[in-house]
Amino acid sequence: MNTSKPLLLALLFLSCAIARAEGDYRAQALAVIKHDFHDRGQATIDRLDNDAVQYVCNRYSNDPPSDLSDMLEAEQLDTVKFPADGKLLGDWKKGEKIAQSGAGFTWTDRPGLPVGGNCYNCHKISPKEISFGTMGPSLYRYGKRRGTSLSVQKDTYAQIYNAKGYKLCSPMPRFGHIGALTEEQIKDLVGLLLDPESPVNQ
Amino acid sequence: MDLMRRTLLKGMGSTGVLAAALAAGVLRPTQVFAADWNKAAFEAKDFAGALKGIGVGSTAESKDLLLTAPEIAENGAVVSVTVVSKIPATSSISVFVEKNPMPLSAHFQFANGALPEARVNLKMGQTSLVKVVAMANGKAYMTQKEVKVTMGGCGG
Amino acid sequence: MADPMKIRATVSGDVCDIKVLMSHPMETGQRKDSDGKIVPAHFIQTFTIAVNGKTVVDGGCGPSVSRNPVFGFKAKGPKAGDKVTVTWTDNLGDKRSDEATVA
Amino acid sequence: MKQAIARFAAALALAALLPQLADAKTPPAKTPPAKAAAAPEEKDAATAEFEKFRAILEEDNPAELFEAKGEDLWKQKRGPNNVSLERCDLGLGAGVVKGAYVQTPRYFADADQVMDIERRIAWCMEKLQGFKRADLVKKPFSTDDYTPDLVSLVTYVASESRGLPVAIPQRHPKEVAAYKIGREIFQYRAGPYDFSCATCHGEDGKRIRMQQLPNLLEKRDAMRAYAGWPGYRMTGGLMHTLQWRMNDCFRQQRFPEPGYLSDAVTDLLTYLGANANGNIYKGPGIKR
Repeated sequence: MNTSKPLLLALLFLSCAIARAEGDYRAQALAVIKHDFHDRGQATIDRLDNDAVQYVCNRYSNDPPSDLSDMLEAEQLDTVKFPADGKLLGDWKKGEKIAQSGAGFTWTDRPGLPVGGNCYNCHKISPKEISFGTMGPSLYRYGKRRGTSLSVQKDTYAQIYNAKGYKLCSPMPRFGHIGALTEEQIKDLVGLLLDPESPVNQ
Repeated sequence: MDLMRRTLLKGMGSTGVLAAALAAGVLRPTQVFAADWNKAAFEAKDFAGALKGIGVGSTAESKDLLLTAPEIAENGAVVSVTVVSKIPATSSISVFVEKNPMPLSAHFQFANGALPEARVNLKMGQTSLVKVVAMANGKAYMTQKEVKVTMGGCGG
Repeated sequence: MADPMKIRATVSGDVCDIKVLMSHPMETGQRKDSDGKIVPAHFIQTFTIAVNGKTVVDGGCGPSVSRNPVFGFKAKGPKAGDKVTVTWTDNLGDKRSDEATVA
Repeated sequence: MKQAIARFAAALALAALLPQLADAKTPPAKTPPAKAAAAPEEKDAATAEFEKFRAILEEDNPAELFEAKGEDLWKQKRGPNNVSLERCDLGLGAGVVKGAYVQTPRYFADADQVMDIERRIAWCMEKLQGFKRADLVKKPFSTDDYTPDLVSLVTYVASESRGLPVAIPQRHPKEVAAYKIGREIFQYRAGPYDFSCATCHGEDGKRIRMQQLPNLLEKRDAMRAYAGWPGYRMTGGLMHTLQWRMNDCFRQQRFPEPGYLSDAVTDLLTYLGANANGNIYKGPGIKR
């Protein structure tokens, strides 16, 4: 993760201190996890360490105090790197393929392979795909409802890049921030959602 | 009817060999009448070829041939298909998955009191028509149903 | 030697319900393993179901029958105590035969 | 980044002062409205269709083949000590199989540990039959051409609890601790995707693709995790146990791998299992 050593140390110290006061089960759980999990493939044990967002969401059972979440959300939104050329609307056909794929980051995935967006796992998107999840809101007619103005494009891009900038403890991964999806891939997903030609907006 | 008779004839034609095998304990009695595998039909790459393989030229749609299969399969690896023929004197039922690389999945020949019904689980690579053909008095009857095969799980 | 089948034959009224579970990989010969190598075809091609030695169903299978095949049939005539024998043969020449008693 | 750390440290300091920190309970963040109404039409139709055919498939479940194999393995004299498992104590006394599955995980005094059924059977194979633990854990999960003996054994033992109510004990302090630690593990978010078990299994009526997800933070849904395992999985046509289910969930969660038969998995199974207490277990099932 993208957390630095001093921060992790501080977290570890604080998490231990706080958890002891809580009856120890959280600290014990963390100790059990650290003891019982092992590296496999690209899934190494350092993945068990928390960054600031994860720490706070764990700490507050995904409902942190608003001053804390406001501050961290702003920080997360700051991490979004927009494409240098300012073009945000990619190829919806490629976007559909990315949305379909759930590949990437598991211990059975080869590192470095193109990672999928996992989108249909949680969202209804194109009406042609009947196998979609309902964890997240339906994105069908996403563009039709919002239009394709630059601000909508930027907003869409940023939400895919780092959903935690919008809702700190959102279940949605930070696809751009963690380097799962490339700039190109996120553009294509923006295309899938916003392009008037995309089946999403038919 | 045809296939069954052929099987029986073949069985009788080689009675001597079979009797010897039986005596030697190599074969159990029930294996005597085991039909040969219909290679031409099972290895045919399309529905028409598979039909030809089981000796059928044309089929008539029949409402008396009942096919139960899911509209959407939860998993294409196990698609439960049940066929019941109400056509009198039905002697065999064949089950096809039109878009599988080799469409003929299973063929059942009934005798000695067996009712013309069968349940079988099939693999389906993609959304396809499942077709069923029943033979009765030398005529072929057909019914079909589309089964959608979807992606499931996390896919990760 | 393949694992035993599971055969269930039960009479209700004058109809005997026959269910057979077979333990078999039913490899299509088209699937690749994790190393990208084709897994060779290995599937049951024929089977027979006999009641007291008389064949009631003669079956043929392609590789698209699901792994660990399940078959269900019905027959008129069999009575409690009758012997049901199921025998299969696969494309590699393996055979398996199991018996059950009609209940 | 430095700036971020400073701000974060400040936030933590602020947070540390808040009174709710001392609260030992970890309630689910926001209780969703009674019944999630977000269910689109397609879901109902598809789910009804799945359930109808699931019932047909369950009637003749290939899991029975593994029950039979497991029963053989249980009764055979095996291992370096050439004894059967018929003296193995699954918690209800040596050799008692009936009802054992629905009463594990539980505390075993001889091992001074809470053990789930798979861990306990492995323990018996080691202590009674003389198998080496390293051999038992080497290839723990079913593959195309291999079903571990433990999987068949668990399937057999589970089949002997068919029709009985789940009654996972919460008496011994270690059983209570296992439950509470399991609940924490269930909710621990980490990894590149920020997932915890609860990310997907903490809300009502949601699904991944077409797959209905039980809300395992709620007792009324808990049986959906426990029911049907060990399960014959249509994908691959393989028999799998709850040890496998936990392992593969963590894989999808993008976590590192949990140790087979480890405390972490037993704790999770204690949490999930005890939540299902009182429900009738229908035996090994069939899974997507």
